[in-house]
Amino acid sequence: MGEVRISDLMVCAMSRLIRDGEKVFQGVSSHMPMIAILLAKSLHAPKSVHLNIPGGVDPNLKKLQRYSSAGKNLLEQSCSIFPLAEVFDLSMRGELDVAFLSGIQFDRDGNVNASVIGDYHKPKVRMPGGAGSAVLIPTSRRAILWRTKHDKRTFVDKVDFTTTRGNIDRIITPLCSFKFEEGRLKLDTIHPTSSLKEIIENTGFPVEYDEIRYTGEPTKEEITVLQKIDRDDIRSLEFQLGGK
Amino acid sequence: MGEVRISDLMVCAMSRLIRDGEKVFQGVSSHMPMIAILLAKSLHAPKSVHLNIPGGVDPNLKKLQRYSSAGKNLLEQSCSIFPLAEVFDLSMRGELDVAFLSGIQFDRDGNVNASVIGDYHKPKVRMPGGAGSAVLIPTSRRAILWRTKHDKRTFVDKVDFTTTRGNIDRIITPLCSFKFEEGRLKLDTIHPTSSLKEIIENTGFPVEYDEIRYTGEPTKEEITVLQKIDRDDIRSLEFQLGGK
Amino acid sequence: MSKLVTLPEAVDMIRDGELVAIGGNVLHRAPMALVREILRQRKRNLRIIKTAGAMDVDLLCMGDCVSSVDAGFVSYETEYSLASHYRKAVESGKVAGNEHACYTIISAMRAASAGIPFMPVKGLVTSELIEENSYFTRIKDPFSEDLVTVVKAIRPDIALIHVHEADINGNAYIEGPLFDDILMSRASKRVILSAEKIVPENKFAFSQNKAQIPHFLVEAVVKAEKGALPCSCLPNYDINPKQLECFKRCETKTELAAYLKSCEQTDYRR
Amino acid sequence: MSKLVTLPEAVDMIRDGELVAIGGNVLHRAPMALVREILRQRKRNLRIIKTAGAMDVDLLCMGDCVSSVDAGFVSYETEYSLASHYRKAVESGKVAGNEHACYTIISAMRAASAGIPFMPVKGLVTSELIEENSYFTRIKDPFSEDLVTVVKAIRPDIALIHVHEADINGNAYIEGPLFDDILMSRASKRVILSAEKIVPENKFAFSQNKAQIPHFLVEAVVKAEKGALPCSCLPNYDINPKQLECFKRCETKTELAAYLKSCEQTDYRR
Repeated sequence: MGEVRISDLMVCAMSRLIRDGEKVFQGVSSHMPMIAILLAKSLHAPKSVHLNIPGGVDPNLKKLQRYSSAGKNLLEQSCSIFPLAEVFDLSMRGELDVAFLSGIQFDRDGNVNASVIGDYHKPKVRMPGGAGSAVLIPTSRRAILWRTKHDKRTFVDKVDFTTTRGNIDRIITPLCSFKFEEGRLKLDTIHPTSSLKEIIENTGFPVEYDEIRYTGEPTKEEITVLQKIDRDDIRSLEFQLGGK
Repeated sequence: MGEVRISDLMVCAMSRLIRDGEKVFQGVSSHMPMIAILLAKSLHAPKSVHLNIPGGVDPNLKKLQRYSSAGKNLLEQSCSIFPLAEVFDLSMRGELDVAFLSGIQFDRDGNVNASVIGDYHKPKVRMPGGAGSAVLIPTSRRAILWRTKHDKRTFVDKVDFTTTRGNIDRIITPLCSFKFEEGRLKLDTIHPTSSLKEIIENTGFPVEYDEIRYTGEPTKEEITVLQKIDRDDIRSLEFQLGGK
Repeated sequence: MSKLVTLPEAVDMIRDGELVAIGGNVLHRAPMALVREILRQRKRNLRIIKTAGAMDVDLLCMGDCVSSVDAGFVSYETEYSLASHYRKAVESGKVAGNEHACYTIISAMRAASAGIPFMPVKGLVTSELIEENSYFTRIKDPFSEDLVTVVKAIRPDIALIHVHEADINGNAYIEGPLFDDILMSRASKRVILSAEKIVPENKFAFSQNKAQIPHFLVEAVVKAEKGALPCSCLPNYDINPKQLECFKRCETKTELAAYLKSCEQTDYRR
Repeated sequence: MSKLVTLPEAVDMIRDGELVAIGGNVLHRAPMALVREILRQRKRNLRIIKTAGAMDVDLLCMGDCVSSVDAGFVSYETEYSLASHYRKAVESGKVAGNEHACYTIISAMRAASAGIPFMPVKGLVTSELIEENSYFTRIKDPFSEDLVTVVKAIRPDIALIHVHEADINGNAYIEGPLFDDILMSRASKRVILSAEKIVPENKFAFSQNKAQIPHFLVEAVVKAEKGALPCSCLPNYDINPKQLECFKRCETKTELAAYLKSCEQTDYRR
């Protein structure tokens, strides 16, 4: 397979989770999900609905902004405006299908920490904040999480702080995809660029799985479309900058 | 004085209560207040702010709608849009200066009934509903009420039902103006077309007053402006139709 | 897949007993074609939600379609006087008149749109409305221990909204006063639109005027030119006093049937 | 009476210790000229409210102007990494970082704008944020007896909002994304605007684009062309990476002073 890039693999994995017709939200600092949504809309889920912070519904993005996934370009040629506050409301009333979110620590029980490392009131590290995670992970029908770091400080036995927990569908990492089933995180698919051993070595809780399955490689079609919608390879930015 | 019309007198009395710079709301079925606001803005209170249901702030009304005080013409040439829900919010946070409202029964203690005659759950008469009264009378800085009927069924010893009570400034009737002071309704001014005797005879509670004062007649200037802004004499509609 | 349906098909989606929110305000932009079709299809026990209603609520009451009305105001304005059929229905006990302020309807729909069970309302303070109606109550503000009135959320099953323009996907644009229709479209489980005009699918994408109601909230769109008559839908048309007075004169079922019949040609025009 | 004031006059209206809401979102349409002037005037103990902040909050923290930050997110986005001054200030205990979701800031401002003391929030369910922060708590829904999380109202003393156009009375128009600025203008006791352009008084009256912020909510207007730089104010201009990186490199007070100095000519231009 040779040339598979983790960023392409992760974006494709996220994209394939979007089903046609679903209402899908991406927030701030979310280039990978943004590109995953655009990819899904170009391929298997043309009727999925792209929601974002500025509020352009299904914008026709001619050029991505390198420094932001919440800019004015997300209004381009959209038919209607449905901004952040409305997307939140939509999720609160149970009608948001997919929210792409993140965190800095995850444990086996599905707890998500987007707040601090260390003591909450005297933190060793204060994170930027979960933005949407705290309220969208519990209320969206499916929360798809991504994280460009997969190590024992990220996937821990017990999170330092429970910012939230809820309807986690998948967590996509550079090594694998986790799913949340029967109240715990289980290995879903192993990326072809990784191995079960590598995942176990980099996960702070026992890695459980029903069967060994692999994440499908990006198809030629997917790569072609990716190169078209993301000419500047913004999907790899999080890796170039060493994760968020 | 000869030719003083009650409708002109009432509209002028309402208009004079508006102070320059105040934010003033008029709602549905409210032609007289609407015209009173326009009059005030033309004369002594040019910087008062006209708020209404469709939301045109300070519309430049070229023609009044005979059948509605909540129509699209209230958006004409307004600089900004601030519709009903926002006006309510403004009042709730204590920033609405004047609300023009009504009711069907008022008692000496300042209770307002806009709901029913008779038993609440088996009403003899069900009224249209107070629209804004129930929440605006308590929260606007000054509620100015008007009613084109002044009789013992309107000004009663005890209202059949307390829809609301609150910051009543004045109640303008065809006979007089009441003010609310020290917890009770007091006669404020007697219209020149009426008399203390007539007011007493038509009021269901003892008429109290500090001194005998008369409502100022409409000035020539007021009448001239009224005829300009309300060419079709819509201000007299409530009288022609026998009150609301 | 187009959401364009005929007027009868749209109203067929409304089930007896449902909580139905009606857009517009008094005589402005009420979805009258939809309302008339509700009468023709003899829907029953609808529970109506409206901030300030007029002929729409009156007509539904006359047609025996209604079991309750939650509203802040139901009346024609000054010139066309009271909503006599609504009034009679409430006074006779046939219809439960659940009295609100327009603002408590708004607050209750805001609660529904945010998925919360109730909304505090500042303005409802000294009022027998609180004691007499089960949808109001008082609770303690947990931060100050002060009492605050709250209204129960209202989540309509369906909203009926008349708009100026819609595309076949359900994106819709209202010109001029929005009243509480945008909120209503969010608070309701399903939205049925009637539209003066069906516009091409890419119209809003290339226009300054974006749809205020996005397609994914909308279940069905009916082409209904003049669909608000005899109410106004400005700037397209103002009220039609003749038709309004014609209805106001109706007293018997036969006269009502004749009124409904007289509107069929306009209502059913595609 | 014109509300037009100079940048120093506008910032002079902000008192130490006040609750200050800042418009825009991350690097978009933040009122940076106003923020820089706050540093120059050495305001202290400001309590900042923002849904998603970036350089604005970072700069205010570096300038020692802040005692607390209530926000859902404070960071530059992917490319410009973390808000290191904010972070250090919180980690050292100098600034209280009151953690919210963006939505709980919105909910808290909605409460303030409706004059109510708190707002129920559906989404905050299993979260230690509720136990650890005094502005969240759980109460019983009086209608169902279920528990619901509520957030305390946030009523900023002052909102700082950068707009595309304003007239001298304070009517203001924002082009493109509004973020949460319209809500913020309602929730706050006073509003100070910086505007790319001062337009004639009758401009909005004759335009399709009505002011979204009406004059009576606004206390002062500052003419501030390029007033959002180095943040974006599209379509007028995108971010200025050079100036942004220049600030990101600042580590000492001297460097900060030099950065502020370097912006004076633009900031003070009338």
